Amino acid sequence: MRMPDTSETLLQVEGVSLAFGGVKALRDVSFDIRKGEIRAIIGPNGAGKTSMLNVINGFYHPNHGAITFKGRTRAEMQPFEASRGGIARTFQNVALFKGMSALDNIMAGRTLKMRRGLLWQMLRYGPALAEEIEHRHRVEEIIDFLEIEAIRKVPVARLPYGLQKRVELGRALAMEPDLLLLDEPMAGMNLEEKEDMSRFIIDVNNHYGTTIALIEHDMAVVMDLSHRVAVLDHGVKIADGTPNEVKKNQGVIDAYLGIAH
Amino acid sequence: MLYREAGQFKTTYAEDMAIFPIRQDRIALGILLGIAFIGVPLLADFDIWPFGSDYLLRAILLPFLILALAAIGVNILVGYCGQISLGSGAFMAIGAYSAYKLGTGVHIPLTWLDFAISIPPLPVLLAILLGGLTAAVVGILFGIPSLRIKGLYLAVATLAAQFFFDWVFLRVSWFTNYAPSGSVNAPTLDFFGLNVGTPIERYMLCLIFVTAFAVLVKNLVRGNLGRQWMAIRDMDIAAELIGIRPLYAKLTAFAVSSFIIGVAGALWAFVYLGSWEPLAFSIDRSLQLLFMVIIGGLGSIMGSFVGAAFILILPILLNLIPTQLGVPLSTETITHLEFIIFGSLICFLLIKEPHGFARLISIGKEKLRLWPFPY
Amino acid sequence: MIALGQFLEVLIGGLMSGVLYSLVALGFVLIFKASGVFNFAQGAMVLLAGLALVRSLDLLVAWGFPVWAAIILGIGFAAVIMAITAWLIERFVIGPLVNQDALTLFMSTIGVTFILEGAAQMIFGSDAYPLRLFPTDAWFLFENLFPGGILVNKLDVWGGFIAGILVAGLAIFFERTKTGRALRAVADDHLAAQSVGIPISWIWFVVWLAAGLVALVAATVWGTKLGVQFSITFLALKALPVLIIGGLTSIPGAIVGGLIVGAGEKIAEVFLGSHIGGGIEYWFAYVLALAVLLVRPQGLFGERIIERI
Amino acid sequence: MAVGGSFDTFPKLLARNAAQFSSRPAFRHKDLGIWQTWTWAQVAEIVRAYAAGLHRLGLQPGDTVAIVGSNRPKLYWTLMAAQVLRAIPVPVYSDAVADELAYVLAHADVRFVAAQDQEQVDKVFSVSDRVPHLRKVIYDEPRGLDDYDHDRLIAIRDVIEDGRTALAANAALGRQIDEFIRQGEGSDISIILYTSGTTGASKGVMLSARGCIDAATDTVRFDSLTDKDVALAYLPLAWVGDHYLNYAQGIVAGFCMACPESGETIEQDRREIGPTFYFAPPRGFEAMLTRLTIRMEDAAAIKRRIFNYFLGIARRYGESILTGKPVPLSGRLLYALGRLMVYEPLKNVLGLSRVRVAYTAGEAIGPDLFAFYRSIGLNLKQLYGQTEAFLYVTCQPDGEIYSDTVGPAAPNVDIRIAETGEVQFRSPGMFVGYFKDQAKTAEAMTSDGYVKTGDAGFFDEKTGHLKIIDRAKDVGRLADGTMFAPKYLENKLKFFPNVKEAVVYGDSRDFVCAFLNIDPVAVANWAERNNIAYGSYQELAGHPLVYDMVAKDVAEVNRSLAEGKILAGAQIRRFLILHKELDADDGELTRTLKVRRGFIAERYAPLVNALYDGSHEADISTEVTFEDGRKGVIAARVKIRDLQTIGATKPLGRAA
Repeated sequence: MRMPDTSETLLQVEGVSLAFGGVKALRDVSFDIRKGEIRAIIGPNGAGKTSMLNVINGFYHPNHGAITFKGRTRAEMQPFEASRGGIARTFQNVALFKGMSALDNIMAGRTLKMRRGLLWQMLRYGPALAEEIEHRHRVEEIIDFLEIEAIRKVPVARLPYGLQKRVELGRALAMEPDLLLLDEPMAGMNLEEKEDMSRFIIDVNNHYGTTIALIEHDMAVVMDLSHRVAVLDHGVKIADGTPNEVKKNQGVIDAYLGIAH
Repeated sequence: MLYREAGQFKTTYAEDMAIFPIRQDRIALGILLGIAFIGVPLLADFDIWPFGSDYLLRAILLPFLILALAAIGVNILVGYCGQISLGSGAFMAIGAYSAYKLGTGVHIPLTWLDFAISIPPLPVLLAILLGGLTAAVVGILFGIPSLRIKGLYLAVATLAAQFFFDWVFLRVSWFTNYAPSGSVNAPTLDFFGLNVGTPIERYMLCLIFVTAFAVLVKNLVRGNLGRQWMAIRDMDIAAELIGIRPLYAKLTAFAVSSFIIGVAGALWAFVYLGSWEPLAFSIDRSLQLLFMVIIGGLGSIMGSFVGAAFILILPILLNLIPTQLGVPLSTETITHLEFIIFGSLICFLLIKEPHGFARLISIGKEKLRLWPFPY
Repeated sequence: MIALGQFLEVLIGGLMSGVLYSLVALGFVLIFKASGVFNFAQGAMVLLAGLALVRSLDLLVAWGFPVWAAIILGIGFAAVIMAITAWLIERFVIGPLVNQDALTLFMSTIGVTFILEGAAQMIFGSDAYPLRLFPTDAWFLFENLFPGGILVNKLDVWGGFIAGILVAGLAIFFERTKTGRALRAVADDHLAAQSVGIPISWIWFVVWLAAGLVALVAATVWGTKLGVQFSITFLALKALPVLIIGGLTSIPGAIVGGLIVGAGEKIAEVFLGSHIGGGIEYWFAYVLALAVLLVRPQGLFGERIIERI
Repeated sequence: MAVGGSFDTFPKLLARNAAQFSSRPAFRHKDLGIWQTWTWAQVAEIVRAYAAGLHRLGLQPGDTVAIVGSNRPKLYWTLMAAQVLRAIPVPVYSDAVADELAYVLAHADVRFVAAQDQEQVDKVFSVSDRVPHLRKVIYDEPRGLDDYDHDRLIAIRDVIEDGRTALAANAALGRQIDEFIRQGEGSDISIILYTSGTTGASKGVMLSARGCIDAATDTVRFDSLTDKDVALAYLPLAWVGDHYLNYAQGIVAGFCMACPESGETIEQDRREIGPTFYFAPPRGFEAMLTRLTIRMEDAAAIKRRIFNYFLGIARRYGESILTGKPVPLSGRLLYALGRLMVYEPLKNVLGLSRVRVAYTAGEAIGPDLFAFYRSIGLNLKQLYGQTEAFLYVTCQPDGEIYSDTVGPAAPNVDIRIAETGEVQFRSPGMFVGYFKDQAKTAEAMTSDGYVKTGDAGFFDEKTGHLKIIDRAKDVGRLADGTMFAPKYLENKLKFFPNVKEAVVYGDSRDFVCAFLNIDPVAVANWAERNNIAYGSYQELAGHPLVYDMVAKDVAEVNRSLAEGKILAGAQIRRFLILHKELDADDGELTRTLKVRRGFIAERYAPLVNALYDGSHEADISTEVTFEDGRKGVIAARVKIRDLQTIGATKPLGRAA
């Protein structure tokens, strides 16, 4: 698979700590995500991976540390500015809009791109209709890309888990993000679904050049997917580097075998 | 069974995104509108039963149309945006009274400046729409809490609106132009010179309002804003993370919803009641509207109509049927029966079919489309 | 001095009637704590209990039972009615809706409200029925301090007294008894509760029963005060703001909230009403609640809500 | 429609359509959620640009262009563009494995390959070392191909764009393209279709432009197809069926070819587009029927009752009404009601409501299956043909439909039956020869220029229609020389629901005998209904009542044989029901579930002997492989049943 074309840093996390009451979810974690790469954050369950994502897109606000995104440093992200700034994400346990069709779910991802105001939408005429159609077209491209034509108009609640994950990915892609956060994209999938998903992730990275940061606890999947891997364990970063480096790292091995604890 | 969809294919997104993509549906709708706009007036004109007597028009169709409109408003807030509201009645009242004030001329004396703000009586149509606008503004104000508080808490916030405005219109006699009885009369309904007086004229007026708003709202809910509302309803966190601003989504929902409810309120007062007092918009009205939406179908425009129809017709049936059977019920018993039936129906639907009659209808339609197959 | 005396009188009166709100609010809290259900029907339950009691009393007395016996039997009868109601609600409404979102549950209780109101009036009649369980005359205190003294309704004192007992009882119930502790478990997480081996349906039945009995108590006091009639449900509705102010999950909250609302609206009525037209108590509680919501959504005694994904 | 002469090539016809049907739809493709549509005028423009682009890439007249992929407008346009340049398109089955692909590409020495998507491109590159002349691979769908090296790879879109700009830039190129079209002759090889090689390596069937067009013209007139018609283009590009029914007829008649969105949406797409001309192989129709029966099983009881009742009505009157035979008024009324209640909705859901003409071919179709579709008012007809004939040899005209014939000779086709019983024909569409294979071409033709079909058949006296009975080489003769067609008999037997498999013997014997397998499901149901107790399949198979029932079926077959005199002599005199099901695991069936007559004869030799030595039962023990792979031996005593043959001349065998 091709390597990222630049070594320019897209997002930098420095010394981030996060605690809920007494529980320390993250302790002084630092790492960076480079433009155009597929970056994996792995670790055993409860290592603080999801918390990390939540910090990055501003759902949690860290107690210490700084986040630099596209050259702007801040103590904490706000969900809205994150999405505005081009950070999209999927969720560990799918967070789709249950009452809506796959198509509408993905269309919803276009919200930020749609300009027409309330009155135009009411009339749904001229510019408003044109805009709706334009975005429908973009969304259809994504549907085609993810090969979910057959379920386009099915309410997502009725879809099997694997497809729901795909729709969710589609919704994230619809935002045309610069940084795509995937929270355990392959959790609970069978082998075939996993292979499909990996293919999509790589294609997204190639085709749209999207920078991807993904979380997995299953190491095998990640290793042949990502350019660089950071390993968290109990809220602490214990390793960071290319898949091969990480594989060899003793700390990682222990963490996964659970010797260290 | 009646559907013949083979060969109905879409070559443009516009066609594909039409409200009624299936030809047979369009035909059915056409017929319905034909009856509503042409059939009914003709029948009424030639005094043909059941339209000969005004009863059907005045006592059933008129309230049906207006309450359906109000229900659409409520549905936007509750059904599409998932924000519970027990204050709809208050917003109908706001619409009604501000339309009344604007229709009869506003006079605010600022004695200490020995100066007074005066607005001459506005044309009825304008008054009604501005009445809706006022309701929208108030709606936004009472929507603001919804940004910090969710679900149940909001219910109380809206209750606050309900009781506060009940009181305002009861006690602040400025709104009633100091009418001693507290009850007020609508200005003459004169639209661009033609006076709307007879039941059939009133019916047509409301029909036009309802149709227009139904279309506009339908456009809204299947557009970007509608998707934002539903996104907030289904999973507000995810919605926020894909760039939907809860502030904007919720407040627009409150505004649009209140506007429509306000207009409905104005129509209710001007066109249906003619003269009214605050009681007309009590919490009972709010609950009634909520029921229409739940029974008819949360998140469905058609549902709003179905719900309104059901809630209006049930009592009539409760009155009619036993009488026909020779065991007439006392009005009291009927009211209580109504209560019980509505209540049970609400519970039943919430358990079995949270999307109300509208869903049942669309399921039936699906069955027809797939006939003779079950799926 | 007169002003102060008047103020004290109003304040005490307010606090006392606040206690009545608290009584209803307690019912809400019970159910909300245990099942996360925001029970709109509490008011209707008060009406039902009240009607059941007053009507059976009348009947029994008419049959020539001695009053004390009639009262005991009547209360027993009303209690049974409430038990049946609780069972029906659990069995046919709340049970099937387990694990539904709060909004659905709430709306279902609105449904229940209508059923109860309809049924109650159909069965027991829909007039206003006077109830005489407690003395309704008043004491005049501190006549030496204030001319005319301060008027205190004995009924209000009774109310306060009963509320006190109830709260104590509930506190013991929640802390000491197995079921009580179970209830708290259920409130925290249904699955956990089931895994502990407590049948959730039983728990909920108990909760609704408890709420029903609280409603009955409330009914005795209110009925005595205003007569048992439909409008009770609206007064009961005031328990909602009371809760918001006190915090949905807190029993003391319910009490304090009630007192604040009671005193607040009386004082507002007396001291503001004169300026902006009477009937402030009609909305005061709600607007106050709205204000509280904006400042402190979880209420005075409620726990903070943390969201997760 | 006056074709031929001036319109003797597809490019010329395309030009004609652009003028004649300019704004009528030529192609539709469900893509990005809607039916993208191209009119004939647009297509002509695109193809012209495409041709220009290919020309600039160095595609020469006579070059071959392979086309690998499923039905996509761009791939059809590749056919057209190649033909414009007088190059020869060579469609290849998209599911061909690398080796098959390699063979065709190499044998056709293709210089260009048009591939649908990444998958096909990968396949082509994987074998490119075996394809010396390969210059460029052009592709339709870009996804996944971004970081391939693009010096041998180019997107069709880009080729067309390039051509378009070039055309705009210099008029000379335009004239050159037009010149190509003008020079095109009817004798040009218009396409090479590789027959999927059942026997040996596949052969490239060369078809001439005029041949294709004349044949298509005839059948277009035969079924009166017009530019108002729509066909769902879902058959494999490389199969003669698609090239004839959709491509050739489409261009000749100017009707619209609609390409489905993807494999799994065909059902949906068929329903949306509602084709008016439809083809599916018998197993296609069978699958459809099975699916709808299964779906109906989940329907509410009342619905099922209505459904079955009206299907009954349809069985009774449907065909007669369709073929215009007299039907009692009551029947007509009930049928009309049935149309409203069941048939029309049914066809609507299946997307067949608008079908005017439907064909099936390729293998024999079960009479019940055939009757079902006709009875619900689908004008389903059979045709017989093969790639060498450019599909049509015979086809059934409206109103003369029989499930067991393939119809009279198609227009301008003459057919003769060789004394060997082989069907031979001459037709307008008949092939020019096998590409680079004179020898095989010679084999396939008779000295007087007829094509040997390799099928044995005869003309049915009653109808004058051709009946195909078997592959010629399988047709045998009884000792007395009467013709005997095992497969024909077996098929006839298998069409009975109770019979699962049948194996018949008789070649160079005195009379015909049959091994039968009962259908466990069907017969078990029957047994249940008639409460017949049985312990095992073996017991059921041996049950006298089962024998009686099956005997009726066999007698039925004999009766039908007796009607035609050619096979009247080959009636079944004796049969037995095997004690076990024939099974591929035991080598009794091929993996494609065809019976292996010879092997079975050896394996069950004692039974065969018993059949012919007149004994009425025989013992057999055979080794079998169980589900779990264990081997075991089952022994049985199998009964043999004699049958009275109709109009039988000779006495029964040498019965002891």
